[in-house]
Amino acid sequence: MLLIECPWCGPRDDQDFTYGGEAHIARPERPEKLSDEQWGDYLFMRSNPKGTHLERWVCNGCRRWFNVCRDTVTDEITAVYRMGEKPPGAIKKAGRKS
Amino acid sequence: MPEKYQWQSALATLGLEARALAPVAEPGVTLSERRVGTQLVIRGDAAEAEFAAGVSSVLGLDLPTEPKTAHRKGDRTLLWLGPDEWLAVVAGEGEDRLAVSLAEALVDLHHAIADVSHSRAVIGLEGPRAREVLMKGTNVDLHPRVFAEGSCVQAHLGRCHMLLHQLDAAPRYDIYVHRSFAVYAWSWLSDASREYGLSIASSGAVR
Amino acid sequence: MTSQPFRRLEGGLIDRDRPLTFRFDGSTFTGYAGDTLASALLANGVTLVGRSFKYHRRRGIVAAGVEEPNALATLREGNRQEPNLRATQVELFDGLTASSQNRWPSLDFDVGGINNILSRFLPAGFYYKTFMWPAGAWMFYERFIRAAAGLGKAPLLGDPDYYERRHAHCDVLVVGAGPAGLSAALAAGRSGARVILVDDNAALGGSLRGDTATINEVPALAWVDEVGGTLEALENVRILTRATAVGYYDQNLITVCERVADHLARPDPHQPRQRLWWVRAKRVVLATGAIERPLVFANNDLPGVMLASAVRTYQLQYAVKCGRRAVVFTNNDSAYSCVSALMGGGVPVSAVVDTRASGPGDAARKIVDSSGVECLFGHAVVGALGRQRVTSVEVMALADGGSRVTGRSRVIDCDLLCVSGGWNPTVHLFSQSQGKLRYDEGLTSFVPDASSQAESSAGAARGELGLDACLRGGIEAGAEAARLAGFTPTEDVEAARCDHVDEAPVEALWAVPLPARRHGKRFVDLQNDVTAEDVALADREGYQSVEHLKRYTTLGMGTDQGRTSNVNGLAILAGLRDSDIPSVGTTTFRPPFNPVTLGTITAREVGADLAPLRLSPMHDWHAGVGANFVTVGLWLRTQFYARPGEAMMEAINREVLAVRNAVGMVDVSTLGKIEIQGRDAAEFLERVYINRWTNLQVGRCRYGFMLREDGFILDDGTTTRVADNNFYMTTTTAQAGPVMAHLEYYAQTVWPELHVHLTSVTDQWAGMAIAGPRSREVLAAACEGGDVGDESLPFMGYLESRIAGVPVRLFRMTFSGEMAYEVHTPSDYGIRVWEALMAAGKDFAITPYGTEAMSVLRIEKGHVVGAELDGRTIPADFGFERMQKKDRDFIGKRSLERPALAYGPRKRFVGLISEDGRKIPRGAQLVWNPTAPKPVPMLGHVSSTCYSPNLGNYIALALLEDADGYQGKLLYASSPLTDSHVPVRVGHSVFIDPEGERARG
Amino acid sequence: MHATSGIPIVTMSKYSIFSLVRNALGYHENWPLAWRSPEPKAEYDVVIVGGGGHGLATAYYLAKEHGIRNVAVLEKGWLGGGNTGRNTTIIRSNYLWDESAALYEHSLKLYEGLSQELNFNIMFSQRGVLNLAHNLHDMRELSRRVNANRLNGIDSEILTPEQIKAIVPILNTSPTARYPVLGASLQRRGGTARHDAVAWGFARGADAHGVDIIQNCEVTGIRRNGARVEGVETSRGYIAAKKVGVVVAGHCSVLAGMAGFRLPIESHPLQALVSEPVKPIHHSVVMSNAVHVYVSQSDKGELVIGAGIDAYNSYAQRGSFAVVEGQIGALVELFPIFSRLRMMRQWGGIVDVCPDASPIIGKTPVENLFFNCGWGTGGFKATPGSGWVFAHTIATGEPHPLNAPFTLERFTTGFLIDEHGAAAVAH
Repeated sequence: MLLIECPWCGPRDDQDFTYGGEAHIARPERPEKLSDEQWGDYLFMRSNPKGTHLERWVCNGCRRWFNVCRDTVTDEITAVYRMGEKPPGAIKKAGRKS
Repeated sequence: MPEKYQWQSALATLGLEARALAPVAEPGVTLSERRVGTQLVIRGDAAEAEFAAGVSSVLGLDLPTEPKTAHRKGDRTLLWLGPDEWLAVVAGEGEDRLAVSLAEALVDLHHAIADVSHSRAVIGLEGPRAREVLMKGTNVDLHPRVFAEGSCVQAHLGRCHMLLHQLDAAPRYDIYVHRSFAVYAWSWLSDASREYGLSIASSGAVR
Repeated sequence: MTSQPFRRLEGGLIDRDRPLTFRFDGSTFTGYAGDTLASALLANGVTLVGRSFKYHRRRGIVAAGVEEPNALATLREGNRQEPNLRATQVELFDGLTASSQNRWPSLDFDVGGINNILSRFLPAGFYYKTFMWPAGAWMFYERFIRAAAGLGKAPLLGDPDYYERRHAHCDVLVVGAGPAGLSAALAAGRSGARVILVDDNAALGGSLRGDTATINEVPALAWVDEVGGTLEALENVRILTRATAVGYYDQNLITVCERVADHLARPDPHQPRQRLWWVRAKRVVLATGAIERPLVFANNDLPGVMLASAVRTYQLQYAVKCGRRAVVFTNNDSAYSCVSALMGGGVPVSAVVDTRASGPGDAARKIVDSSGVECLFGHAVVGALGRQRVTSVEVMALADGGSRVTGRSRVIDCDLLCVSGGWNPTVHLFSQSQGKLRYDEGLTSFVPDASSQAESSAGAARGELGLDACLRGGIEAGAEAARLAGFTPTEDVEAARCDHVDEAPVEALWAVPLPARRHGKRFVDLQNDVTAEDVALADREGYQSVEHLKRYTTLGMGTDQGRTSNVNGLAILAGLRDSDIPSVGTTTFRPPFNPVTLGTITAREVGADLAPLRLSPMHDWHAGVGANFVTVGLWLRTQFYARPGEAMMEAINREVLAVRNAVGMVDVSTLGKIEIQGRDAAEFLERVYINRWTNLQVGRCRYGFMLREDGFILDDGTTTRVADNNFYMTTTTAQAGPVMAHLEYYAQTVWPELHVHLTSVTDQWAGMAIAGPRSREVLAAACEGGDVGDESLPFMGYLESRIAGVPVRLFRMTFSGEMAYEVHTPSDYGIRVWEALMAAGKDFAITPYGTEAMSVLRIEKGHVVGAELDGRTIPADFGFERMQKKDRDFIGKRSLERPALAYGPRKRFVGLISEDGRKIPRGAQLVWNPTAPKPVPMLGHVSSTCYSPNLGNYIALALLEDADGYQGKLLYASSPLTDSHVPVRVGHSVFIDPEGERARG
Repeated sequence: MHATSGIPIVTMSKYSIFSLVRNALGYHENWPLAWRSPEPKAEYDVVIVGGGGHGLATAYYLAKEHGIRNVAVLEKGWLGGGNTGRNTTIIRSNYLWDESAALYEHSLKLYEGLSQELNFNIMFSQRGVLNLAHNLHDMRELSRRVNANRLNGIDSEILTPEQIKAIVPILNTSPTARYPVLGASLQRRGGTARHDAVAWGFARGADAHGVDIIQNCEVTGIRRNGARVEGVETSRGYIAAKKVGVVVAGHCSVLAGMAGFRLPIESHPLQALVSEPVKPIHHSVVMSNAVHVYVSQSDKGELVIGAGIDAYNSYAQRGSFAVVEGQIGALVELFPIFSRLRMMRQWGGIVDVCPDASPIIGKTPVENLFFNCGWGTGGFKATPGSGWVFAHTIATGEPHPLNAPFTLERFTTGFLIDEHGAAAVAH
């Protein structure tokens, strides 16, 4: 069972958090300008990487959303950072195709 | 209509006053229904000096900015709920005017005040085995080295959500649960306590 | 009642002053406090304890601990019956009843024994090759196979005991309280770290409990007691005995099953039977010891063939002689201490058969030299002889590095054969923690290699088998763990001293070859009856991956998880494939290390506590008048209020008519309520709702739809502008949680720049809807001051007032289609206000109604609920496309423009009226011709259906393709389930007052 | 017995009671290999990536139904080592939507003859699958689904608590239970099969038709020539292929990445466990979606228990113990007598979940590269049907009508096949 460190409440079992999926998927500024393909991509397409994954969780204690960098193979959590912050230097967003 | 209906707490249905009459020898745990008074959720930016000052001017308590801590003076408590969220609990003097005074103090600051006095029921839990009982239902570390007098935390208790506040080293705890879950929380706590000997204390006069 | 013929007169750790009586298979025996069921049975000379899984062969006790494959018994009776317990782990208590398993009619005469005679035709995986004809006959054969399989019987009654969960946190968790574990706990505990020490057994000491060694110049057990005392005295150390660490999960979560009351006939009142500890540890020290391997030779499953270490433990710890005359068969030195234990305990040893031509090391050699036991080096036991149990063994010389046996065979009489094939470190928890294993040629076993979590192994668990190494390794591991957890180990802690014993290395012999032209069963997995020949067959047929071997032969799949068989099987496979063991690999060990009662995993979250029941503030009132309740999500709500002698439908119809013709009141406290505050509150609503909000005036309410980003409806509800920057949102009961989460997500992660604060106030407010033509009069009578007429409280208006002296929020909105109001008041006043309204409504015959009547009223009015908003519908399906803002974005807008949602053939919302007055079946599908050949084309489905007392007919709401095309037409509401196909007329979804005049009054 | 296919078997010694006896007399020393372990050839007409049940079935039907024999199945580990060997083996076809129902029903029909077809006993046991309803909402959804099933010609019925009690006497049907049992749907033709046997049977059958099954061969890259696939890089060298079919539950996003596109899929842990073996006590399959637990009893006597998926992405093949705890709580509530039985072994698999909980079977942005993925928790029951339609799609280059709706494009157009409604994508 994951031990996740809420930036405010500290470490807790994963059952005290809710998962929010892949992080840094910005909602398009002007959705109406997007093609169906682009919009479908935003809605559904995910990198789902085997390895480093940047993801969102919300703490069921303080109810704050934040970002987690976790290895999806080892479940090791290498970083936790707040909404709006950039992932810590070394970490690249995995799986992204341009 | 029977008088008991005129004002009815979430736990009234359990008839706790009657149960409190039966004393238990050397209880490991004592449970009680607590009447804490007015509860307000206060939202705002702790970094704004005026905000912190405004709140403490009304409550006479410093704004706890350290996560999972509470400040308490007499029957006034200010608990940290989140980086921009607090719960003010005030009984007695000034209780009814609290929301208004706060709104005045914080006017033209980005803030929010919500009256949640009826949102949560409060269960008092104390006794030498009180910590053992809680550790059956929550995975938060309550060891005195990390959770002591003045600590508070929001976590799950069994299958419901609680706001836990440690009042002293006895240890004595206040457990805030959402009103509609109060009966569940109470029976969960009393079941979990039987192993250690449970006594039920009177909640004192109905307010 | 027999005496205990095999019990030694003195010695051992049993309490001869506390004799205990117990029953096994109906016979009564006695044992002593401190016995296990196994040691007590052996003391009474009971050697046949079970039948094997597949061939039903006679089996006896092999081991003394968690690795026992054979001695599985059913314990207790009635509602406390529990199957498949290892006799070697069951603490004896007075009155214990146990019975053997997997035999019929009796252990001694078992019909299933026929399988043994037929065993030649039942090789590994035989069932994959037959039972296929005639087609579909498998289920016939399967019945017999199922009946033959399985071990013990499950109880047939509910469990009278209860269980606990206990969360715990510590700096250092030490698993195992043997020499290494005790040393580790001592080093860590002295540093001030929070330490939890867990051990499987009732007392500390582990292997030292059956050992004659001296530590710090005192007997080992004296040292154990001293260290135990020291640890007890440390406030930062918690010791758990009868506690097995069973699961090792991510980030150092270890589950520990504590058997609180299993050693008692029944738990004391309020005492849990078992407690599952969920331990989060900063560091873990695994001091789990090692498990002895058996040797694989013909008939090695005969009762009387036992692990040498077990024989020694029974001899020394339990003062039990496992036989009258022994032979010891080994490939390593450890078994020689068994020789001395046997001789010292009055059991003559006929011979020591050592596969090593060079024999053992000096210490071991001393033992045999002094005792004059015959030693056959470079020899092996090629077969155990005997029918009921071992009566003699056949010994031959080994040749060609153990690849064949040679020379004349010699038969040696004995009724006890002690075998030792080397030792396997107990790496199960380490393996569970995702640590990598390494094969150690010297030890001929797998040992921990790289850790993948904050963990280290110590002592025998890491392959350091010597006592001195265990004591030293334990201290080092404990100190290191404390240091890594942020504590400073004290200087004065140093390893306890004991003599070092020089041992000659173990020499692998994975399976004793069969003499030429001989066949015989050489068991690798005793519990699942897997032989060396089965392993060969799997290899021959291509099941060559270790996992295939396991799955094809069931090797290691038993309740002992292959503790004594995995490595032997693996090595035999490697031999067959001429490859080395590491390249064949090892199987992964999965939790739990030892089987865990389902009850203790569930703990107290059973029955009523499985999930909370949420109660309305007015619950006591409803209960007081005898309401019928129904669960809606976690809530308990009033379904209807039946009067004495009134049937459900009668009550519902009465309640519905009361609302349409006079006035009724329903408890709507369960609606979700959210306060939305801040200067951007209105802008926030614009973005989350499909319709317009910035132009909503203070003191007015508005109905709206909220979509998910994929365009489907998340929820509908009414939101009121209480003040400029303060909105009061209501959601449906079911979606209260999801909507709050949805709004929080967007407020925090998508539009953090907006100044808006959300607070859930669902529990703050009791809510009641008062509906019907007379509702305004009732409200007027109840409200103190302030009129509630059209001017001050128009349709979709909001007003703050007082009822019965307490504050209330009044909303003029309708769900029933009648003139209606919602009254919200702080929850603790709920009953007070409810009763005040009932009193005020007395003269107007106010009628309380429940969810059923509410549902009928809304169906008559064509209002949608969860049945329609099932996560697959969009506003246009209900004719609300006009509500959607054209000029600006909102959540889900772009998705609505995708082909499928914009111009795909969508099912739309319609009303149905029963054509012939028959009930429209629940969940019916709409078809043109119900008797058409299957698959019958389905045009849509009935989402909600009811009897309308106002229309005097059955009506329904449905989603139907080409809805406009079918308007006014006849279709069938088809329910093959109830074999009813009801003709229905398709019409408008609003059955009553389509113009909505009643609501406006 | 393959006369129906019109294609003679290359090599396969028939299994039967007679061959069993014959071999017993030879101490079982003459059994042939169930399948060969050939070295990969330089080129194949079709390369199937993934040696699980779906991949092996695809290869089998390619050879048998379409006569395409120059086929290799590449498995990075051991046959059936993924979800095939980790699932709880439930087979049913009572799905709500026509598209799903048709696909799963086709699969169920194939299962009904599979042991004979493959001459390998997969132990398909049609002991019936019950889906419990615990509240009025469940009952309504159940009725809707069962009615749809029946009109689609799929056997399905709803039982009263009394009828359920008759089939599952040990089920707690007390009206005062926290999750009372108001009713259940029953598909009598549903049941369980031996998961390993399905993989082994298809492997042996495919091998007999000349398919090369290559284990311990991991695909590390997908080589394209412009828009068209031309082969795969593997741990055992490059293998050219005219067509490539990818069936790698738990890794499809990784393979898609190699081919240069993304999928609407997230990989989640799905956990399961077995109890110690006990004598027969539970003869059907009971599922409860409301409390997320399902249970059957294996022929060995173990209770086979499954849970809902873990919420977070993972390739770790293990999940949160809290999920297991919740699942067992529900189980003990439904079956109070299980409280004293013991969990013997728990494990996890990786399930690839689509937003609409329906699979993707068909073409990809890359020519001659086909994907079959996104089965979520429902893959095992679809094994033969999935292989059958995928073989057709690869052989003809066009989807069979049965899998035509299950395109990748539907996530652009919005024509979803939403089997779980309100539980769909949250944001």
